[in-house]
Amino acid sequence: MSTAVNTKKLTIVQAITDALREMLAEDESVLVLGEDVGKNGGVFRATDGLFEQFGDDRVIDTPLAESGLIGSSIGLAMNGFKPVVEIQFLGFIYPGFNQLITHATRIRTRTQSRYTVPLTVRAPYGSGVRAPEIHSDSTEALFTHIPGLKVVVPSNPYDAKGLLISSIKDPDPVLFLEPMKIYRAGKEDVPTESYSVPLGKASVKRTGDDVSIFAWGAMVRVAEKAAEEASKNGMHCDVIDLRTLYPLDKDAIAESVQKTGRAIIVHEAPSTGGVSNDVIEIINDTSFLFMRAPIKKVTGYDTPVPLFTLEDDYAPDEKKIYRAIEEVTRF
Amino acid sequence: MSTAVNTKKLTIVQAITDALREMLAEDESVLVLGEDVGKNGGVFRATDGLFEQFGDDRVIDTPLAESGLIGSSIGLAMNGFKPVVEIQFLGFIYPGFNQLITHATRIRTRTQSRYTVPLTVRAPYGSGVRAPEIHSDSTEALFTHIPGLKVVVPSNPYDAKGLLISSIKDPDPVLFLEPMKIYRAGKEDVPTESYSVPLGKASVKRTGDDVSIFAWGAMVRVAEKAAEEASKNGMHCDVIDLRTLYPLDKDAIAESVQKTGRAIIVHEAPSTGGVSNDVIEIINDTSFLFMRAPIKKVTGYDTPVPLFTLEDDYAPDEKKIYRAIEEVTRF
Amino acid sequence: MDMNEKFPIVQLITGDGRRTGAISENITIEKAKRFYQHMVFSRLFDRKAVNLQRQGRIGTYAPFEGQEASQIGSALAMEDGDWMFPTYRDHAATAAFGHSLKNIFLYWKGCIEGCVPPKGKHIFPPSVPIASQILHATGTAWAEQKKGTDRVSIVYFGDGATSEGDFHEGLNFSSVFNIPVVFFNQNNGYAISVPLERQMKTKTIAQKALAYDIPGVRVDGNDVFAVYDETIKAVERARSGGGPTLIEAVTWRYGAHTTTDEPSKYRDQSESKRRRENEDPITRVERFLEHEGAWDSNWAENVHEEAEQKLDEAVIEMEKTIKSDESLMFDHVFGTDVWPVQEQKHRFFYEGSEKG
Amino acid sequence: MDMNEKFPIVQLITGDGRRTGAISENITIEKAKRFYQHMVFSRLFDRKAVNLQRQGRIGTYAPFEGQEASQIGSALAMEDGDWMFPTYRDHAATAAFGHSLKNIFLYWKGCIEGCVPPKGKHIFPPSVPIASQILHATGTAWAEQKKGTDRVSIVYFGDGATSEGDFHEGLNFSSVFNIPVVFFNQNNGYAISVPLERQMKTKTIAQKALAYDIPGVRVDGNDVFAVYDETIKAVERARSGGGPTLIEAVTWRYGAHTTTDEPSKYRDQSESKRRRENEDPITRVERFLEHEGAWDSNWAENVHEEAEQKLDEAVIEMEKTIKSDESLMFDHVFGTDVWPVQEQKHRFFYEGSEKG
Ligand SMILES: Cc1ncc(C[n+]2csc(CCOP(=O)(O)OP(=O)(O)O)c2C)c(N)n1
Ligand SMILES: Cc1ncc(C[n+]2csc(CCOP(=O)(O)OP(=O)(O)O)c2C)c(N)n1
Ligand SMILES: [Mg+2]
Ligand SMILES: [Mg+2]
Repeated sequence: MSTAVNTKKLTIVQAITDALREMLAEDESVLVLGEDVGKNGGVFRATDGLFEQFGDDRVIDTPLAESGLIGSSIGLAMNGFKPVVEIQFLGFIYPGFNQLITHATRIRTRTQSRYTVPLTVRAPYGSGVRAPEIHSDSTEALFTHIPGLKVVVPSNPYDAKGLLISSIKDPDPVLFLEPMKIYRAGKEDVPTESYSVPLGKASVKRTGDDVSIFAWGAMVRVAEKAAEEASKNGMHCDVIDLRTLYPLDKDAIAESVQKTGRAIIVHEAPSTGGVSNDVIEIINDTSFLFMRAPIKKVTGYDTPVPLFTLEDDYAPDEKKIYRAIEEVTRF
Repeated sequence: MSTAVNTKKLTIVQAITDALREMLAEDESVLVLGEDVGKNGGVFRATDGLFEQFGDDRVIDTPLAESGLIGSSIGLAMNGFKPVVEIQFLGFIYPGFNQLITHATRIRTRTQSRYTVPLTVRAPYGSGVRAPEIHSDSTEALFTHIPGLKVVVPSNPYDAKGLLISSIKDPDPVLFLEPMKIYRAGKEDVPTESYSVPLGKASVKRTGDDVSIFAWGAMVRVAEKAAEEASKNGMHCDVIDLRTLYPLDKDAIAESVQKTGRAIIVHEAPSTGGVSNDVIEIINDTSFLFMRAPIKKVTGYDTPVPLFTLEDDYAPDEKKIYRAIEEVTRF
Repeated sequence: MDMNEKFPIVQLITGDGRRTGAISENITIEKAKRFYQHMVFSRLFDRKAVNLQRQGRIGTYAPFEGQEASQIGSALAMEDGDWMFPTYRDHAATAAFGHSLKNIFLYWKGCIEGCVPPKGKHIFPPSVPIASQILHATGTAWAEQKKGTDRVSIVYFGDGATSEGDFHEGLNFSSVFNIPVVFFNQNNGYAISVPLERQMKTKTIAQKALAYDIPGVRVDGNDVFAVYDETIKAVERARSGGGPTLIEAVTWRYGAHTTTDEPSKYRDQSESKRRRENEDPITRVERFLEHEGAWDSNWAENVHEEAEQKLDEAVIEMEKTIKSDESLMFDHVFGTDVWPVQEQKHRFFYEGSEKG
Repeated sequence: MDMNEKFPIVQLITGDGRRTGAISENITIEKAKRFYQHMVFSRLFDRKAVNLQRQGRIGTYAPFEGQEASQIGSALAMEDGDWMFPTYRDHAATAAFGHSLKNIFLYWKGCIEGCVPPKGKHIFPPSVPIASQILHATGTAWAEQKKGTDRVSIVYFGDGATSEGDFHEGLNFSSVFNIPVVFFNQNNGYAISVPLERQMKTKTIAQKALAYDIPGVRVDGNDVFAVYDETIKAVERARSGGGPTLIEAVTWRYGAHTTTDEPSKYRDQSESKRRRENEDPITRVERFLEHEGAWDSNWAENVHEEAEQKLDEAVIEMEKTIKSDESLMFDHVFGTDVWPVQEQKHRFFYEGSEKG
């Protein structure tokens, strides 16, 4: 995958900047818009240096209004541009929810593809950085239920760049969620040139015959650690990074559980209505006769994400996942 | 239940008006707010006559702004009132989504119950009345995933009145969804006085040992008809009206599937991320060893609700449900 | 500050068809005839649609009778290549701008094909969530600005729409970026049953332009000349880099909000009668042509006949479609293959009983 | 219309502490001392918080240094029973209005208990989604109006907040229903890095009141007398049935947006230096007292000492809480038992390894 290509060591957030820079350079129709994405380079520095390189015409600070931001970007997208919108935190996307659900995602159907909306909305999400209230939402499930929208979440720098490039090139709206907890969790080799990681394809991070663990974003690493620990005790896990939450990689899910007969899904969002339940549905549909134990979920609770002294209690951790591994194997 | 009480024959929408009238009369703190709820009596006449009876102070036409409507009602609710807000169609609630998800449902937690939001938001939903675009959304699943919010859907006049009274009396925000397709589908005996139907409790509409069918709103009647047909061919179904979508009646679900070993869930919303998947989760959790066949879903598609010439193709119907009954029994 | 004074209602022709004395190069016989033709056509269209609804041949419909001058005067100020964002009540505007009549009818018949404008015409389907289209007009016009063309957007919205956040955000965005868009408000005094006084405290909508430091103008929305004149000015300003304008066209709908609405529930319909007698946009042009000695009743009859014929043809075309093809529901959700949609489509078509 | 002329900046005391000549009964030594005391306290609070953050004893913090006059002048115009809706930057206002210092610190320490105001004080926790609190202030004040009391709401928000739809919807609602609310805008020139010119085309925020036909006023936000005076007027108007007012307090934050922000990325910090020298709200009152012959440096020292002591006590109180009790996460989601939450709580506490 990276044999003959030049690479550099980047964090996730740097890989995102890299993808944006690449796309801005490669395609004149790409625009970056958002609050503080210009001179400031984004509150997480995801757009750092882009304003200086591409100017105010391409990297655009907008007024503080998410409906205005998404709504006017829909107009830009319908008229030849590929806007990449930054929402400062996922918890601030809700004022723009109407524009997403009634317009961005329906315009292709409504106009029978006469107009399309190649719009990418980027948003940091999740807890774990001691952020203030409402800054730590993991509400991906609100978006996977919206017809016409793809939802993508990288868990490492390589995927972050490749998936973001795919998202920007995608002819339809994509919500690109960035796990802020691991924005700077470590550097990895990332090809310097443009490449894409396909949407809709999961990635197998670790293999084992006993249990399938499905996760995304910041939870992938946590799941891997739990799996590592479990393997020491003879419980061997597949760890699968779903990467795209709509559409889910049905084949990868089925293949894994048909091998293991046991599944655990890990996410930070509240349990009820979580994307975990879409995975359960797929397992029910494809692999009913293979299952040897009830599927387990390790998720956030049906409560608002707490303020940060409790955020680690709220989020799944190695111990909780380990315990689920024990439970499903002992069933 | 209705032995010694006076009753009158009411449609669902009349039962709703009745509940509102009752609550306005009984409790001075109850207010009705919305677009066209005053003189006009609501676009579906759900508030008919209330303006005349209770006046502009209690039955309030507001400017056309859902965020303003929900947001200011939050303020009213925090300061002693019990606002009952009408959103004209569920598809128009999205501009107020931010107020619902970041405030109405979090204020109790945020203020550790110092302030509470006893707010009821009513909205007609679903297809089947040849309404224009965006008027036919069934996006209940977007709301069941919001911590702090209850979601209620009646399927008949008796429940409509009793559940709405419970919702208004509930100390927390409730989204009360009204299946507009059956707003006037027939009259039933409804007690003239005030009574309540508890939130969180399903209702068994029909019993059978072979298959459990779960539905709500306008789909209950459709499921019952399919079950009737199936029973003629020896396939006997429980039909369970879930009535409250958050929190679901776990015990009723478990009890039924532990008897039948087979389940079908019916809803109008898109398949992926639908409330159906929460039911599947509960079955997985409670009844894994009882299940004899994969659970089947009969739902809308992962597409925007089509304009009305196709709305009957989109929605579940008797045939589709019948076919699912055959499939699960033949598995 | 008296806003009624600051934003006087611009009128070129009085209710009984006389020149007010205001000077404009647009008050010509030729233009009057063109306006008349379009307005008559629109009114007949509207009545046809209401009838079709009554007969169950289309679904719920939102009539615009009384608002023809606002829509025709503004639509004719636009040029090919410009963008138009209508509401559900703006078919006079979209038809005048070149929309397919068949498709407008199909839309109300519940067929998604009706949303598609003729090739090359940038006409967006009616935006149902109130005010949300204001941002799309802002965005498409911003795109034109970025491309360096002189194309502009016009967006229609009602008095009720001014209460939504999107109205505010759209006007603010466009003012900040100096975007070439014309915000065309039809103040018909009601949002369904809610009268203007319950919608806003201000007496004018035009004054809301002051909150964005953009030009605001109030125009007699039943005077097609005045509407045309002011829209031309706003369009020219936008084309030449002068940014957005808010136009308030003060008008009235004679009939119901939609065919499911009963206006007598909330207003005295005698006001509609009075207005029809004194301020009707079509009668006004008729009288104007009379005063100018240019009225030709044969010509007028012809106008009506041609309109009826065109409408009948469109209805015949529309009725060839009984319902949309079911595949349309699935085929335009994504531009790429996405398995849940593909599988669902497959099940719908190939697994017998799914298909009704 | 020149809005700078129409909405001149009201000033009672100049930057160097001299009377402008404007007449007000509120320019008294007694008031000056009270203002001074609160502003000094606030500034020390703010600096303490920034230090605590640097030492990792609290989380991200949003400093307000430079904005003390706006917050103190307005907060002291309110009375017990009134409602206050702050942003994350308004702790001078909430503290002056009677909030618990310990709780303000706890909030920033990531403890939900910090959101709870003292009994009987209607102080809402900082609203994080920008502008959304404007509607809550509207609603609570509407409730007071309905109850027939003379209580009012005051809501704080920044220049950036004026771009959100909720700003518009809140001002419109309150104007239509004549709701007793004071919309208190602190225009500090920036929304994080975005300067006012990118936020709006207008030169003033006060003029946005014209879109709602309500009074709008611009005040020197570093002149505590002027802020107090104008807020009193707005509050009185609201109490006596005169409806809402929009106040624009023109001010400046000296420091970063929050402790994670680096202002040199987007602005020249020498402007902050200049303003601190010429327009500081605290120095201004100091100079005023000097000019009036009422400056007492012992007293001032005392003010500082008392403030430090109170702050130290609050910090000690705050630090008794290491983290919130885990049950707080579950116990206030609903007022009734709801099984998913109950079960999850049970699992968390009683099934060993769930609890970290
Ligand atoms: C967001 C949203 N809320 C509510 C509605 C329901 N609705 C449809 S038309 C209408 C009134 C619109 O009034 P106005 O803007 O004055 O336009 P008019 O109908 O008078 O042309 C309402 C409330 C809607 N379509 N969208
Ligand atoms: C809806 C929403 N969008 C974005 C943010 C992120 N954010 C926090 S503060 C801020 C700037 C606010 O500026 P302003 O209103 O001027 O207030 P100030 O911080 O200057 O006091 C932004 C964009 C948010 N909190 N809420
Ligand atoms: Mg109107
Ligand atoms: Mg600011």
